[in-house]
Amino acid sequence: MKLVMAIIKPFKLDEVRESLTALGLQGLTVTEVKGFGRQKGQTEIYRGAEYSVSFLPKVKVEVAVVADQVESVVEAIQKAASTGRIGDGKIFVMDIGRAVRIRTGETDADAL
Amino acid sequence: MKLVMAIIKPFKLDEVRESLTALGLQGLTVTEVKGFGRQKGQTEIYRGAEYSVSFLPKVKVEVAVVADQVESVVEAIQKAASTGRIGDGKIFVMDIGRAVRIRTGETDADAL
Amino acid sequence: MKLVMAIIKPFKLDEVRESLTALGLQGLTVTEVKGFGRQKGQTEIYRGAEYSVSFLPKVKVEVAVVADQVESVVEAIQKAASTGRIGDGKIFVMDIGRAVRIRTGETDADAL
Amino acid sequence: MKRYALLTLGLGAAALALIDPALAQQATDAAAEAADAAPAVDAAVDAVAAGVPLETQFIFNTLSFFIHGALVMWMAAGFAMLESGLVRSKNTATICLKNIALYAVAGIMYYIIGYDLMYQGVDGGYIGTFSLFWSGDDTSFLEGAFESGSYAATSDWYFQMVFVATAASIVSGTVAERTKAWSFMLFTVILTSFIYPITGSWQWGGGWLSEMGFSDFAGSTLVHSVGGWAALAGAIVVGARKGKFNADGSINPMPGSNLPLATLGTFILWLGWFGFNGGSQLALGSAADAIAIANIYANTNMAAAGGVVAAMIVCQLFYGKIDLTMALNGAIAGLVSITAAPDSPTIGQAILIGGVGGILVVFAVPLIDKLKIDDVVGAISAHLVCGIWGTLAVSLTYQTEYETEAGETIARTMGEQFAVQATGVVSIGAFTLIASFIVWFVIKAIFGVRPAEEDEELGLDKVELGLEAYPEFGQGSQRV
Amino acid sequence: MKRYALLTLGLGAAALALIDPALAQQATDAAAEAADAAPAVDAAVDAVAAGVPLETQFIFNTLSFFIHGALVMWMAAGFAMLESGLVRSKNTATICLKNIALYAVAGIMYYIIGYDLMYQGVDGGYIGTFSLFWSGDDTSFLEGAFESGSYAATSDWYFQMVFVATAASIVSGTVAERTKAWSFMLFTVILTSFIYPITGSWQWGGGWLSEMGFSDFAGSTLVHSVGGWAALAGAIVVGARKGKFNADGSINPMPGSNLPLATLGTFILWLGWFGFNGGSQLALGSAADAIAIANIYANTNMAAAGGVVAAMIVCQLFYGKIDLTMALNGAIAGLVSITAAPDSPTIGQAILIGGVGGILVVFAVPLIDKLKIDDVVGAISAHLVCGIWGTLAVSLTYQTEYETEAGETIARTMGEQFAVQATGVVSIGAFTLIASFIVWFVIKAIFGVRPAEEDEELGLDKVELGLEAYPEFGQGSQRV
Amino acid sequence: MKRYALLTLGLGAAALALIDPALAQQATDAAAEAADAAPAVDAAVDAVAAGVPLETQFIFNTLSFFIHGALVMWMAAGFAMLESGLVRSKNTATICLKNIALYAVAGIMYYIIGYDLMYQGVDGGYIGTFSLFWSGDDTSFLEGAFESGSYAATSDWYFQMVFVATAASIVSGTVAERTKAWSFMLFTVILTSFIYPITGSWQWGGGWLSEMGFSDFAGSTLVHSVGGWAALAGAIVVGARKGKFNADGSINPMPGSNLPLATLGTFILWLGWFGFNGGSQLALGSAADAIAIANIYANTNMAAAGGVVAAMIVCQLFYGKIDLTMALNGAIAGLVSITAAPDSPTIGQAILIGGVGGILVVFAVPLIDKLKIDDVVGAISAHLVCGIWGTLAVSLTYQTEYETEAGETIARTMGEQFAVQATGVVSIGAFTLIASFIVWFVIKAIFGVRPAEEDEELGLDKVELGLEAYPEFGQGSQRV
Ligand SMILES: Nc1ncnc2c1ncn2[C@@H]1O[C@H](COP(=O)(O)OP(=O)(O)O)[C@@H](O)[C@H]1O
Ligand SMILES: Nc1ncnc2c1ncn2[C@@H]1O[C@H](COP(=O)(O)OP(=O)(O)O)[C@@H](O)[C@H]1O
Ligand SMILES: Nc1ncnc2c1ncn2[C@@H]1O[C@H](COP(=O)(O)OP(=O)(O)O)[C@@H](O)[C@H]1O
Repeated sequence: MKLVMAIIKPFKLDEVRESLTALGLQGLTVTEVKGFGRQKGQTEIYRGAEYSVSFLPKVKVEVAVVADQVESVVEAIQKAASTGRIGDGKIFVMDIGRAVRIRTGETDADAL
Repeated sequence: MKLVMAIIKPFKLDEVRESLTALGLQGLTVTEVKGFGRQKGQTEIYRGAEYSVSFLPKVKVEVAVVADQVESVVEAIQKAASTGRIGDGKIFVMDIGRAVRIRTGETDADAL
Repeated sequence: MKLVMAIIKPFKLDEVRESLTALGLQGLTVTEVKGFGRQKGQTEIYRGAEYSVSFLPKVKVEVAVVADQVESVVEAIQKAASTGRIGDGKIFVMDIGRAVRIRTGETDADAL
Repeated sequence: MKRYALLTLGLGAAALALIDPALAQQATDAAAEAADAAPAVDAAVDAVAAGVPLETQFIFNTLSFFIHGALVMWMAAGFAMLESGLVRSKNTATICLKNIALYAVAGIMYYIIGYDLMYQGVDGGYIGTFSLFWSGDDTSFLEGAFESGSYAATSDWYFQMVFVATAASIVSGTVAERTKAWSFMLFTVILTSFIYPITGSWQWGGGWLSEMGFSDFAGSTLVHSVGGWAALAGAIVVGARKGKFNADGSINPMPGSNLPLATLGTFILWLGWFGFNGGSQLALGSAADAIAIANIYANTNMAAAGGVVAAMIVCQLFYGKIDLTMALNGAIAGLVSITAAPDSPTIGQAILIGGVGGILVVFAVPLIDKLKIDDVVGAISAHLVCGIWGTLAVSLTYQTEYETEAGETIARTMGEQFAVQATGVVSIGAFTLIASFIVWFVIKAIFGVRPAEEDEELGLDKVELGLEAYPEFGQGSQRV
Repeated sequence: MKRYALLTLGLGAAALALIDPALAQQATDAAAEAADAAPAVDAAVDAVAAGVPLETQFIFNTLSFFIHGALVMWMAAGFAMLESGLVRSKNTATICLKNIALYAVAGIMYYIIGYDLMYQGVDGGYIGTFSLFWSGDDTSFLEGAFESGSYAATSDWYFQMVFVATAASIVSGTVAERTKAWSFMLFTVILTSFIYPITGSWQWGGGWLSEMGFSDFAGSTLVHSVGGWAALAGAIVVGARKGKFNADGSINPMPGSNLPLATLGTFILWLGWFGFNGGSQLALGSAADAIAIANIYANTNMAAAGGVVAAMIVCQLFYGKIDLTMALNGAIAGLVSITAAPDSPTIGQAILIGGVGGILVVFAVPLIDKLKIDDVVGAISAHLVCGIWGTLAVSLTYQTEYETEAGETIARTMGEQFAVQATGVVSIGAFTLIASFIVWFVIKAIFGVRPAEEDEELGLDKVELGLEAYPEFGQGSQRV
Repeated sequence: MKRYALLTLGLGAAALALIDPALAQQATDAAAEAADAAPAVDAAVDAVAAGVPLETQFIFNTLSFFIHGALVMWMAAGFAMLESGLVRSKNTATICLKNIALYAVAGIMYYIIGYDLMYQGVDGGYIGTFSLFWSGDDTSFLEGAFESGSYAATSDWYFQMVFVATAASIVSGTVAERTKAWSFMLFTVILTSFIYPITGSWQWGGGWLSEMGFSDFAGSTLVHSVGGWAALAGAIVVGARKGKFNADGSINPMPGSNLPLATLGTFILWLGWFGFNGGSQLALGSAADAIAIANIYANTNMAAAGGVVAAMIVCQLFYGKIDLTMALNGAIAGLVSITAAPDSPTIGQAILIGGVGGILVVFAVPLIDKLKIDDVVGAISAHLVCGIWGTLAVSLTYQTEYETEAGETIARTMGEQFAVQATGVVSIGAFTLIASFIVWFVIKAIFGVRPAEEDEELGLDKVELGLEAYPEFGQGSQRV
């Protein structure tokens, strides 16, 4: 199994979720994060003093999938999350050694 | 070493923590997340308009353990976090290549 | 590629970020977390009742790097985040099987 | 009656004259001087007999204006908090800004042009005088020439000025979260300089509606419906918030981000409304005024209470849960409903009038949603719908009088009054709606009314103000 | 004294009669007419001599009621904010709803039944008249028949009505976070229709306690303790919040989620309390009243100040830190403590009375925790404990008078007054506690008072209202 | 004039004497008694003729003090909310505590020592009487001996007491987020016991400045600048917040954590300011007073409106965005600017005076930043800078009078008035700044003023109060 972790723009979350459920995935977990990257925050003025915002709000989507779905999942996320503008984010894929569904104790592919 | 990552119901956090400390674990890290899964949020009515809540509040617990503790840790979490009702969450186990305690620079098992 | 995940004290974030950009890294992702560990929260009194705070605010920094940078990145984080006092946090290193830049579709090292 | 005393004195002097002419002359002089003094004594005693000396009346009347006016000013804070609580957090700072700015602008425009347009020389007509920079004149009062009912000129101006801000506040809530700040301010300028004063002149300025026998004590129509119509026009011209209505016609609720603030705002409005309705008695110089204001306070309160309870019960029955935001809207609905006649109903009637308002608002909110009109805070439902209801309901508890050709003064029947009330509702509604449409369209054509789609997504706070309302509490969670 | 003038005039007429009977007749007629006019002149002059014409008095008295009543209404917002700030965020919207709803319901019930039960025909007894739908009658005033101390009927009703809401607000804070909304509303109905009016009739209605010489100026006992006893019964019957008390007997604090709101609520209460205590002078028609109210404002303020400072110092000494929530409770404690006699102490005494209240509250809060009574906002400590203290402390600065068999009027000694005050505290306490227990039990038996355990875990906002107070600020962090 | 009637009566009696000595004696006695009664009748009629009976005046004056004083008390809540909204969330509870505590302490110290130091026996000098525990005396009024302008002693005390708290509130905002709570309280004690009362005595106590012809109606200088100078001294002695100024001289903004609260605070201050300026008329017993207060309300409002609009426009022009916090500061700036002479300008002038204040504050905030003075809420810019502007601007609309050696009373020229105003600004500024510096230094030397660096990092709420203002909303995000 693999954990696909994607950092995306917050307003793309709904599209990403829909594209994943379209693939038949049943679950995912979302975290609110802040990202630092090539995309620079605007220079803002607060009470007459300029400052640049270095961290921008992003959303992290984590979804565990069986290995042979990885390809299509990554593709789906990339398509759904892309705006073509800087700051669209990243997808990382990692190994999961084991998965358990807490409710039933089912493991691995059955747990997802 | 392994990273055990569990997505659980928020109100189970205390029980999970206690079951882990009972195993002698000294640390863990908790993140507030939102989960999408088989458990569906209720249909709510806000100002006369129906809508369904798709994301539910969950808590992510991450705990790094030496490989031979994984079994008992997963079991302990599963037991403590289970209510038997849908939405209890998942446990994923991943590999950690290296661990460092920032304060001392100790590494791997000593770092935990 | 590797994912370096560091749990640090919140007020060290700026120093850590600076030390990483000094190494030439272009991006990282930050999450607000709560940590449980050897560092005990103070015993507080709220409305005349004592209680101990078991979870302390921490920040999780995740940065994906090519494998041969891991060494220097871990070192940089450890140096920047250290206060020498208990609760400074941990660094974990994990494998990333694949990385994609959403905007361009570039993969792996190019995606970072 | 003092005159008799003087008469007697004169007679005494006459008696003296029979005895000693010289003495008599002195006595007569004294009596003459006493007679000179008589008018003042007279007036004084008259005043005391009439209960309240004229200058005391003047102070009471003025006091009522400034204290009640301050309470109405406080409603601006109420709208600000209610709206802050009901928008999403990414637009909270902007709505705060709009609310404080509109209150400021409304006052300035009303000073520059609005007041005279509304109150000077309307004479049964359709508009007052176009003259710049209002100024009051209290010289006669400073010289001691009081009449019953007089008050400091500025106290009245102040009281009327805070009312115009209320109308503008209503608009800001409806078009929140998607309207450019400066475009909104521009609309506020026109609303408070022209639209509100013109319709206001028809009734409170002594224009044609007031001659016709229309009755709107504190402004269910003149303030609340006017605000509501202007808001409706705005909502239509500006369009719905991105994402509010799904392609399939279903509604995507966007929950308010801070309900305790919305609750606070409602309580502030409730308190301020005592000033709004109580002060509209326009006098406190007699027991009758004091009694009227006491009744107004009680009725205002109980109509709001009726609105809350009715809205809660209807919510429970129809939706199975009690929506706090509906209960809050119920309070406002009750208040708006009683505003057209807070002095005439009994307490029981006031509860019912407010209660009907509370029911109306619970059904109006989803109805307006269904019309694909996006009213962020429910202002159209609470202020327009209940403003209409309250204005029509006047006919149930109060009928104006008119003079027949024979010179008799007789009261209208309920039906006649209803017809007059309806005339007021329709005429003011039509004028305000059309005028507002035109103004919104012109602003849209020239300056635009909406930020770019991505800017709306980001939130107006970031885009127009360059800051966040709650920068430390995380962002983005509203999207999940 | 005017009578002497008329007498002299009569004498003058008599003198005339000696000279010319006809003239004398005229003069006598005039004198008679003058005599007819005399009562009016007399009354007028008496009034002026007594300082304030009767109608002016009427306006002042009425004004005091409606302005001060509005300030007390504002306390409802204060309780709403204080409680919103001190509950956990998952129950915040519910507590907002309860607060606005209880204010509405209290007014309606007091109109339907409470007021007459409290004020009509108590005559030294234990209860007033059971009659539906209060209505006031101002006809005599509209006809100009004023007496010293008269005021618009509704103004008094309005003022008393806002008081009853205060008692209900106290209960909502104690039983927050775990009581079903409709069950709580039901208790409020009974409290405001029966319990509060009955005990109120004993003193303010002119019942047996007032005859006995009990003194409770603005309601340390009649309002605050009554609320506190009802809250205590509720806390016991409803039980503690899940998780508040650990199995080992230790306490698990559940910090309030929004302390600036709690602070705001306290400030609102502080402001409103000027109305609560000041208006309880029940008149503003004479200099003596104005002086009394001025003293009341100052003492009320300084008692609160004493409460804050004392609570802060005790916190620092005993806990090493200054707990903001205790300082806020200290302010309320000071206010409750002074409420039974805000007019009689000097400013220095007021600071001390309030200061003792501030100390009491700091110790009462953990004590009540130790009794395993879960009082979410500390209302029992602030309103009940300090209500008792304030009522007893009356005996230090004020003693009522009584008539001896010999017909002499003499003041009670401090000891006698203390005994009477204690009687009032105990009798009202016993009645309220028992009645409240019964009512809570019956509600529990028939409808239940608590949501299911998992629902309580989820938070009442989700379960009973179907929404969140702060939907965008994340959830769940309160659990870590 | 009544005297003539009595004279006539006497003459009538004289006539009688010619006829029957016995009757005459009776008549004379009656006349004498009538004459005894005369002063009362006289006074009464004088009073009625003068418009407002003396006791009615007394009530009005007292009412104005206690109602307006309550509004000023409410400003304490405004400062608390404004500051709560503009600090970072980790210091929010502490600023709440400071605000409620300083209000309490200010009142207590003003009672113990401040009032007499400010108002007793200044006689053109530099300081009043050092005597402990103020107490008022209303005996003569209770005996019915009123004069024009009299009021209950405590009502005045109450009104002055709430003013001193305002000055202290200003300081808390500037030195927020980094000053130990108890050290701040200590400074407050000295400020309210000595510094404010001493400079206050120079003008309002009838000291040397008032003799010189200085004019500061409601305290642009006496309250706001004094607070501002004390804040400036504090900001310098305490130093900037860690991280506010970068090593390279650039500024690191620390956005306020809760802007709706800051907005609410501003609205509260705006409302309270009607009490601040309106009550400073110090009387409501005549039509002239009522007119003055009405003008004050309107001008106060419009100056604030001018401040908001001016600040918004300047922000838009210079920064391209409309900073909400600047608009809020603009309102305060307008209010402070008009405070020195809210009664004399026309509405148009008031808008301009406030507007200049609004512009000043937008430029002063970054300027003070550039001076490396860390003023968390912009209090120095709003209260000190605009306080100076407002005080100097008095000379444009109002000139005091003085008596020439020849005994003529003539008004100062604008230039002369400006010089006097400048003298007041400088002398009070110098005294307050120096005194404050000394006090802050002494406190720093003895107790320290700052928490340890790591404690500041953690936030004062955790360290000094042991709690969090928003414990459930996550922490740490403010750092990213
Ligand atoms: N090396 C990295 N490790 C972890 N997260 C990263 C890394 N680089 C970028 N990110 C995340 O991806 C987001 C987008 O990256 P950015 O460089 O701004 O634009 P782009 O994705 O278009 O290259 C960042 O805000 C950050 O959250
Ligand atoms: N494939 C997945 N990847 C990541 N997280 C998941 C996945 N499936 C479920 N989750 C997480 O687990 C939670 C519970 O899953 P759900 O399907 O609702 O119930 P259950 O755990 O009983 O099967 C979800 O809310 C989500 O946070
Ligand atoms: N086994 C673990 N797994 C995951 N996170 C851990 C683990 N142990 C500690 N942490 C995280 O590291 C933080 C610091 O750990 P702690 O034991 O307090 O001090 P130190 O880092 O100095 O050993 C904790 O608050 C927690 O967030």
